[in-house]
Amino acid sequence: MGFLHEFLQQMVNGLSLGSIYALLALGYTMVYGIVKLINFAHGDILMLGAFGGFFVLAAYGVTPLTFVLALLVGMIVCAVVGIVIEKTCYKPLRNAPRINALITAIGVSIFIENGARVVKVIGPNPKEFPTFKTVNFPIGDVNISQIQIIVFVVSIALMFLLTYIVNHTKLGKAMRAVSFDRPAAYLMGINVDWIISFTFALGSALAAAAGILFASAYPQVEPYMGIIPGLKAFVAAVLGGIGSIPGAMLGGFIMGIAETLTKGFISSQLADAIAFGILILILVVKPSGILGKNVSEKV
Amino acid sequence: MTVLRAKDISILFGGLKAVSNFNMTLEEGELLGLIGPNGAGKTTVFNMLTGVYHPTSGEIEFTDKNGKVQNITHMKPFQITQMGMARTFQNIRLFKDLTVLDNIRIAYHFNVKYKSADAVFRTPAFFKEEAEITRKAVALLEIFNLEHKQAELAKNLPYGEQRKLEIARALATGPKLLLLDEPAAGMNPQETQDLMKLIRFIREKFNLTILLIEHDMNLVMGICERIIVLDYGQTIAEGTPDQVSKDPLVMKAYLGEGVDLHA
Amino acid sequence: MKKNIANGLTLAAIAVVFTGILAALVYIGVIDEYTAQILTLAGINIIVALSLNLISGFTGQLALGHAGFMAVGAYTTAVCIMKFNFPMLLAILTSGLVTAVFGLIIGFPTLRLRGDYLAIVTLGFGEIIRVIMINLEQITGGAAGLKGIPSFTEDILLAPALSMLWVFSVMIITIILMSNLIKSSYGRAVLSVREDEIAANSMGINVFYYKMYAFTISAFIAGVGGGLYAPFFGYLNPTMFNFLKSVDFLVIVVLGGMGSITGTVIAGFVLTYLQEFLRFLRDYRLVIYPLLLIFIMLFRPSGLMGNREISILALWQRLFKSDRTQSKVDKAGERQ
Amino acid sequence: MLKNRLLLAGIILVLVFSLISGCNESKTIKIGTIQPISGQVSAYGIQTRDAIAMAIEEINANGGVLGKKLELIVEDDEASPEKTTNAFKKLTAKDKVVAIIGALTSKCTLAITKEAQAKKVVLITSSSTNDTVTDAGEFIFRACYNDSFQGQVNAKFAYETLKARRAAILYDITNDYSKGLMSNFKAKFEELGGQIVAIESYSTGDKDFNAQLTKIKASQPEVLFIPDYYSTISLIAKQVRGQGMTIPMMGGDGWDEITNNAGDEVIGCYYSNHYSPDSDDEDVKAFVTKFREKYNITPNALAALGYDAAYILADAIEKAGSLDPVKIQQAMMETDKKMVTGYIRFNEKRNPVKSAVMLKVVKGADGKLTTEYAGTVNP
Repeated sequence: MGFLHEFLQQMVNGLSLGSIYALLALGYTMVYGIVKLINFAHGDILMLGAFGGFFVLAAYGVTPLTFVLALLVGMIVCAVVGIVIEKTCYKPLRNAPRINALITAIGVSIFIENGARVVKVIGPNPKEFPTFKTVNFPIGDVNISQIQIIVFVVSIALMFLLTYIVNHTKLGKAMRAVSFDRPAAYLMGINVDWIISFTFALGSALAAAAGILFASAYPQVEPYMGIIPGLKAFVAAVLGGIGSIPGAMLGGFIMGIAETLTKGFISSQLADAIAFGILILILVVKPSGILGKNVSEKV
Repeated sequence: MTVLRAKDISILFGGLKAVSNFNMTLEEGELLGLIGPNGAGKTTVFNMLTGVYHPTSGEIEFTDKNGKVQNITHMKPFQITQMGMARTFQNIRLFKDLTVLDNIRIAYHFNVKYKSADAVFRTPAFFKEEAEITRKAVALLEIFNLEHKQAELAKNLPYGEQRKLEIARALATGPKLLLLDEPAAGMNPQETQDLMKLIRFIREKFNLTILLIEHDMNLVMGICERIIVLDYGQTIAEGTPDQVSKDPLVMKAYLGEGVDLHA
Repeated sequence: MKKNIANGLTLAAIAVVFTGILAALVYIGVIDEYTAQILTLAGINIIVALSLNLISGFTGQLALGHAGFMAVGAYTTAVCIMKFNFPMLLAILTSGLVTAVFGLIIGFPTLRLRGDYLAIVTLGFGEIIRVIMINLEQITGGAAGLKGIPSFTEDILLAPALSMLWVFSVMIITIILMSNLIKSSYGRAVLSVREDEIAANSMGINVFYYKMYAFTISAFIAGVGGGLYAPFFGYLNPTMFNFLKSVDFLVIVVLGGMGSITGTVIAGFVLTYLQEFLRFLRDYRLVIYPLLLIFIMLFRPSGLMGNREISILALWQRLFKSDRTQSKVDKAGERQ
Repeated sequence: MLKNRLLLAGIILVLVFSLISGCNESKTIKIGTIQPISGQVSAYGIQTRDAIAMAIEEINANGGVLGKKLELIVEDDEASPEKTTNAFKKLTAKDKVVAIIGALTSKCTLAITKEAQAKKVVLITSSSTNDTVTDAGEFIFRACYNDSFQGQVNAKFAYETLKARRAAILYDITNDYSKGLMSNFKAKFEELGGQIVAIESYSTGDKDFNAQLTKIKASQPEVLFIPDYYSTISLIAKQVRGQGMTIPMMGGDGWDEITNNAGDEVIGCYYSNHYSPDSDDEDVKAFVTKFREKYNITPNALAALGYDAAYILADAIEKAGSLDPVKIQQAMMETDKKMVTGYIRFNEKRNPVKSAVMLKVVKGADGKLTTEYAGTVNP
């Protein structure tokens, strides 16, 4: 297998991984766009979503229908969790110093992880995630598994759906308004609290979907599974321009591809370091990200 | 002598021109008012003058404490302050969780001579200069009648005193030019009267040039010698209070037709 | 002024006597080795937590990688002693300096931006440092860890007392120097950055510079803490400095009160002791910490102490000078 | 005011008392054990502790040691070296134990060996396989074989039994256990004349191995050595098969329990282990039956090792005839006994000299995965 084949293979792996990062990055970007908070717990929502899917698939077996059901259940459960977190932990701190909200977000994140560990049904030990039996579609020497295709297709579909919601519905318009200028949106009669909750719900639902896709591709679920994807998705969001939805998608794919290429051609050890290297580089060169706008604080 | 000169400054916010081709000169000792309806771009002008925003085009020149003309268009706020321009904010920005005294003392920091090591090891140089800073800060507080509250947290002061403290803090940086952003906002007529007296007093005492943004017409008309009127990011009138208040464009922009600004 | 210096000297004297007595008690066995171990560990935790408090509590910039700084300090000390035969004090100071350089490198790109990025970048740094330590096998022993680091003394009977003496001395020096710094114009500059960056800027404070200033000092202190950690434990492993360790420090700072040195000291002792004491809770303990963080932020964001301090001097005066009769009554009460 | 001061005084008094509270002569022989009862590897720690407790119970039921009952004091170290050190200090300074069984992971054990040696505390670890664990001195023992032996066993098995000549390795670079096995496998396999065609690594917690596997596949190995724990193996195995590789995989004792935690992908794979719970050996049968009865779970290899460690220690104390650590140490060196995990004698480095079992993963009659004996490799 020559260099080109290996490169193409790694690109395929990267696209599949990147689409998951992109889904997750969307949640970061939307929440940041609307409440200017890094939701550290976002990666853990991915974990909860994956477990939601796990219980459905473990109970009803793996068929295309149950898979869709798992996606729906995971997304709904996480949407609710997202709203609960927002209402109980973040809303009271909306006017507090930012560092307080950040610390709370860290607390929520660790609470979800360790809470999952001590809850009997989840527990500390990794569980095997029921998934489709791998079927390979070789194209030349490049192997594409049907799981990679499912991951890619479902992610793209969800991204289209989100783009539609944000750009072409009344709710989306309201979201953009709140993100642009919260007090003004409030004065225009938009129920700001409701829109913020909705944003959390939407972001969390996408995280749940990302979790189930992630678990299908890497069929194992455990309480800490969300940390690393969460961090990388955050980097993706910053890379694309935090607050920008197309930016998050682009950033996600770049991160996925960068990671697999690093693993494939440089060193697997550097994969995480590369992620943060990219973050630092982008912060130095263009802090607003690839597609982000320069926004200065109101004085 | 010209203290401040803004030449054709404009700024874009996401394609929207918030201020366009704004020109202004400010002579030493002058008290200039900048007025205009909400959203006219007054605070944006302030922010450009003080380095919080940088204009998309145009230049700003400032004659610093040493009489040197500096191009401050792309300088940072702290550099501009150190040259002798101080400001207050429309929505008070005090160091809320620090004491009244510390709020003032912070303003003396950029002139501090002793080094971190003097502070850490408590050398005589430290004690000497700290005592000096405290003495100056208390003296300044006395002017504003706040010396008896020096140990209170800034956030616990009543609103009017917070306004005063912010002005005191700006003065502590030792400016030659003071920019006041709506200092009378939220004050009752009596407090506004007192504020007018105070502004006149500090202007004399500290030999200041003052640029003032204000909504309260009584205040503007009462103490400003010259007024610039902004609307939609452009200057629509300039002149003495009398001239400006009779300008039909101003009346139209401000309150619609047929309103007497002296009312 | 003279009074200030005199007060400072009294304070230092009290500290020296206190530390000496404690170490002596450990040496003669009145305080057993296990208790000494926990107290000494608490001392190190307090040093690192103080450094975190400087950047997060006093400067308002959330940093999540102090375990990483500690790791840099710990490995530097170990290498300095083992490879280059540095004397202990020089090794520990070197590790502080090396860590400060790391602080500069990380701070420079991130501190110009809003505070949130520092949190993520320091978190990433903490993780990357671990990867680096694992890969630098020649120097760090890799994943198997670095063993056989010389202790403060090779005399097994003297070791606990001497470790405690070292750690407590450094802790007390850190407390004194740090509070001196905070209560100076430089400290006020740092505080103004926390309070309101824009206002600080308009007061002539170079906000970026003072963030870097605080962050670098913070890294230095954390490095010194790590530098004490290496000879104290005698064994280093990259996994000892994971994210959860950074969170431990954050919990100490938040519980004690962001911006309170006394609070950090109290919380440091309490939480280090509790970690041992709460072991019966097993994994449930892991849930208590984050809950503590959330509840403090929601209901008492100022922590135990807020940004107030207990001054030993003031306490001393209140107890023994201002109302002598009262304190006599109290002492009588104590004896019963 | 007064109330505050009284409170303060009270706190000080309590602290002082808690500091000077001493200990008194006990009628039991105290044995300490340091295990990760909580944290990442708590599943192993709990089974080991249970097995040790079971052994101690049996010994006490049979009259104890030196006419006294053994008392087991368990400390949790959360698999953190820092906590291990604290626990060690507590056991030696506060509880004044005679000897210590532990810790479980190598990094934790390594954190205390130097001090155990200096203080002359007999320390036996049931499962720390890192080669250097016993380097600290004559007071440090272990009940398991070490990484280099296990790596060699796998290499020998791959070369001689599987007749493989091209081997690839995928290992966790952040884990000393995985690394130790990797380097020893490589050395032995090359010494035997085989060729290592690819060595790839990952970090603990990684989920995506496709990039590494793509490279491994390209090197066309005949066998893939993956020295890690079962939870990671099940994940890697899926991706190995997903990439269309059908070669057998093999690994060390970390694979223990793989049959309960992986899918059909691991059928036909091999791993070395300390014992097989399905063995016909009488000792093994008795141990497994009793453990199942007591704790309602099949004991894993670490449990068996913990059980053996407790017996090795108790026998040595009995033989020493005193609680003098030097005498116990000497008695330990004379251990020569058939136990659950094999026949145990210590070599000069206080490592047990025993053989390793190679197990093959197969599909059982009930459709579940199980293991079958695939051979014994002697040291």
